[in-house]
Amino acid sequence: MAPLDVTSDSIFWRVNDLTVSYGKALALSSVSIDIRKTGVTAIIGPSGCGKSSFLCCLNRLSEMIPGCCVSGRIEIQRENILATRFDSTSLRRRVGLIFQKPNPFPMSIRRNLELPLREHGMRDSREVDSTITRCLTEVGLWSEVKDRLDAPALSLSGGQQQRLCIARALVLKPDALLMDEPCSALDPVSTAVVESLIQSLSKNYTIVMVTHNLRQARRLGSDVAFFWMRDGAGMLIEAGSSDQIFNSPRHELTQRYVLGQVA
Amino acid sequence: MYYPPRSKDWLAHKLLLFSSRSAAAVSASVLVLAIAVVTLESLPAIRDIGLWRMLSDESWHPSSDSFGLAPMLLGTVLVTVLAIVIAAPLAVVSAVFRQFYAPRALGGIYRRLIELLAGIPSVVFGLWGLTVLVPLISRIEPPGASLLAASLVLALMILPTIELISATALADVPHHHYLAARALGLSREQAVWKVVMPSAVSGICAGTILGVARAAGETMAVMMVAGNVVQFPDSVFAPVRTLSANIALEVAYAVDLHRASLFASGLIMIIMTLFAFCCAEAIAHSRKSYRVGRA
Amino acid sequence: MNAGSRSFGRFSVMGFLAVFVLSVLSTGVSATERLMVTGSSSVAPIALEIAKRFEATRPDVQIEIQTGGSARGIHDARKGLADIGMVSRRLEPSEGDLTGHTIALDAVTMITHAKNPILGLDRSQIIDIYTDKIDDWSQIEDFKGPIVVVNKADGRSTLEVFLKYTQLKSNGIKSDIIIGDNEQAIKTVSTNPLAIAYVSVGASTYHIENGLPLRMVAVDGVVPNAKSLAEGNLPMIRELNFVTAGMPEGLTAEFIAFATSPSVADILDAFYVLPPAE
Amino acid sequence: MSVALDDRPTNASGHGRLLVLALTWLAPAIVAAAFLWLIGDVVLRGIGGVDWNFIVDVPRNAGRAGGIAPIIVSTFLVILVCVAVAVPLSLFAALFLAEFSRASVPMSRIIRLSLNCLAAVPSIVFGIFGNALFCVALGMGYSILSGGLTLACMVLPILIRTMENAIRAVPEDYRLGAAALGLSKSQVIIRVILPLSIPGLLVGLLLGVGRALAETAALVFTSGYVDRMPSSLLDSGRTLSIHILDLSMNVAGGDKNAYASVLVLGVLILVINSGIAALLFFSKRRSGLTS
Repeated sequence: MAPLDVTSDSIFWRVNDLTVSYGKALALSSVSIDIRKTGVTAIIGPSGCGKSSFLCCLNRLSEMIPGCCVSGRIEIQRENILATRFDSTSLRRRVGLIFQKPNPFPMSIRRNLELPLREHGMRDSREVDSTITRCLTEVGLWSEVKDRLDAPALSLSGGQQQRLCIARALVLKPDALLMDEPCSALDPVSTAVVESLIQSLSKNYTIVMVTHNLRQARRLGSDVAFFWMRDGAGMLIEAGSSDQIFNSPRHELTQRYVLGQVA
Repeated sequence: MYYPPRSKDWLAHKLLLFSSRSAAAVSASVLVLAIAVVTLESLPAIRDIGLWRMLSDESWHPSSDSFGLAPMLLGTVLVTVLAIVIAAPLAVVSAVFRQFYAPRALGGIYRRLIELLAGIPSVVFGLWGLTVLVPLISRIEPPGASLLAASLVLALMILPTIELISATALADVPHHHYLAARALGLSREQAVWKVVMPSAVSGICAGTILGVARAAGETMAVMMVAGNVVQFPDSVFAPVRTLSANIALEVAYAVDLHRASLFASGLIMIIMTLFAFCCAEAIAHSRKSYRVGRA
Repeated sequence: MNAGSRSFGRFSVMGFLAVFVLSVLSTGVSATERLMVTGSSSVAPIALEIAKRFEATRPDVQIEIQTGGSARGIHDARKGLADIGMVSRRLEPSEGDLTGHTIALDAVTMITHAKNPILGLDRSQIIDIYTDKIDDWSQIEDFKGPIVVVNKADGRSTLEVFLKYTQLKSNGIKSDIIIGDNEQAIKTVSTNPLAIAYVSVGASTYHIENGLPLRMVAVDGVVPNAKSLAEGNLPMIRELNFVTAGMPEGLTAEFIAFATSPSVADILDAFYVLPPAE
Repeated sequence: MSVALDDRPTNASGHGRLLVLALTWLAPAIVAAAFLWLIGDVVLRGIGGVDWNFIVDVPRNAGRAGGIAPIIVSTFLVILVCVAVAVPLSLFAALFLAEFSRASVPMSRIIRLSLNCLAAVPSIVFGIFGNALFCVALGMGYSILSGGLTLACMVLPILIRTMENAIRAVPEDYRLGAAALGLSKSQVIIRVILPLSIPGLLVGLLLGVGRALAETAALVFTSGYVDRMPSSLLDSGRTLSIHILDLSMNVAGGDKNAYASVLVLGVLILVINSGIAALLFFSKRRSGLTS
């Protein structure tokens, strides 16, 4: 609807007329948006407005959801990632996804990070170890777990688990990270830790984050996209820089939403 | 860090898909194979004797060209019905007891006991029936090996199945139905039998039908205690032979037409159990729609 | 190494397959020759003893004995499922494709529980008992209780011998318990004082000597014992045969020759059966 | 008003209620008594016959004396054959049903229906089927191989059902999480789903083995009666259940060893059942940690 005012080579995703439906139910209708490289694009909007569906399309995880049907175009470097011949697994290697609920595998901490590396063909053990160390350091978990890498990942606290999941996505050196309400299952202290982590990651990675928390969107987001639901189907109302959306929204709905006047 | 795409991965996927597809196909075709083999083996009997004679012949004397399965069909039905009549009420009341009456510890112990029994091999029931039950019944009315002995042994065997399924069906009825009934001032008995039971009855029926199928198909335990005389029994103390016992007793030495007619009775058993299975399915489905309809 | 080829599933498959193939191979590799003998449960115990002795002289041979009744013996020998069929009756004209080798003569007699005071029965009494005209022991002797008639399943050769003797039809018999093997008849009678059954003299003598509470009843006044058996006075006599499809060859012929030779005479004695008349 | 209240609960109860209450306690008492009688009998009659010698000796005098060593070996071999055939087949079939097809697809509905029907077929029918197919048509004779294959056909439905449930029980989170890391479908299955469902798969395996251990009717006419130590899979072998059947039906004076064999079989089944309980307990505890 309202493309961001940027030149094309600074754009990571170029989404055009994206429509998502589950069976006969329309979940997202005709979304067009450009998402800039680096920085955090925060997606806000009420529950059920298709934010998570949108996120899942960006790394084509949508195809794993039974009954989910996607149409439209999403381009990365001028290539349509929704095309059937596009290799979705290599796409997901470049675009990590962090879930709302931390979901480390019920294995050891080390194994959680090792699994994607080994499966993607890294064979040298020293390289694996150094990558693990680097990524754990990057998410600030290294000092907390370096003595118990073989402990079960599920023995970590919620915030630690979520940071482990972020580390697990980072070991593959992705270009972008998708985050689906990454802090909503965490307590305030862990939330603060993860938020500052996101902030530091946003310097090097393109991050798209769904959030219900407007203050979080304002704090972290460089760009903000506002989704709304009309007639049961989600749609994009307005997108722009964080400053613009929060301070001078063009759309009346946006204004009322950021002021907390509609639930 | 982009790793090169790997063609091996595609191969692994194809391999996995192929092997799981073919495994599924093979597993599904076992039923077809079993029916085909049994039908093929029984063809001579169907052709030369015919199904009608198998039902109408007076008795079973393969060596004198008499192939009547009717006494054994009746035997199977009688043994099964009697076993269900004995087992089902005991099992259902036991399930009610466990769900609504038993103190926690006692209920737990009782459940363990029932689960233990569900795992006892049928030949053990047969052995016990033969060495304990049959001599006891023989003291009342010889020969002991009888319709009654077979039904009692079968009742013991299927009781755990019905009990466990009934208890699950009772536990599936939302507890607030029970509480609401008690809040209306109904007694525990009224709440259980008038409010909870109607919702659980289809589950209990499904369990009972499973029990029927198991009882009708059970072979060894029945063969050991039923006496195996081919006749229409005139009392519960009379010996009977069931279809399955007939097969077990004679298939080892039967040849030619005799063997084929035993396979034909096996075919009849398959048809009977598939019919029972379809009934159970239908009941289970009706229960589902009932639930959904009310939700 | 790729993930797929290290699959957990296929790993176990390979393990199992290895065990499997090894076991099957071991059959082929092992040098033992085996002989399959199936059929009559009356012949089986005798054949088992003969086989043990034969195996002792020929360690490279294994003889498998399976019971299943005479009809099974005929069938398996004819279809090649067994090398030798055991048949406890004379071969019938319709079985001319088979060659019979009589290994012994056996008598069938009536047995009761040892507590039962009946000592003898004649043919008409036996017929009456088996047709329910006599249904209580008190009608014959001072012993109360309904008679439990033990009969064999249709098609068993011991039943055929019994039918021939009584001239009854299989469908004319009114029984209370139907059993399969001889051993089951013995077990049933030994645990039920009211029961009566017909089994071979050899098997019952063996079990009586081993302390089972059984009694062989005199039939038509002839007491079943070694003497009456040897004199051929017992009314229900039958042949115990090994049958083969055509003339036996190789190991089969060797075993049959051994089984019909004097070196097994003591085994026949032990089972109370007679060597075949020359 | 007070009349209405009075004549409802009190009149309806009284003697009738007491009767219902009494029956409710009586029925389980009868059931428990019958079963304790049975179990007591088995233990009391069998315990005297079981000692070390009974386990390691060969049966003598048709099983009246001696032990059951070859019978235990045959039992394990029959189960080994059954497991070797049924487990890989069920594992892949379960994978197909859980991962490669949707429940609504005709193919998977047909497979499910066919398996459910198969589960309802009486075991004696499997016995004659196995006899006709494996022993006669395929020429394996009465052998451990025939018996094991027949059993494999019989336990297939229960194995597939439990294994499918085990695979489905792996939370969707892990499946999506692994896919989000760019793992291909086969990698997700092999690296994440199968390892995580191992306890459930083992439960299925043990259920199948338990069923196989208890089986008699399907084996009498396929694996045969021979009580010698088997030297290959093509030998006939007598399993524990058949041994019990034979001792109780055909061997006068065999009851004591029949009961002793029941005890051995009972111990094996108990071990398997506690294995199942332990696995369920541990996997429940683990999933408890996850949530």
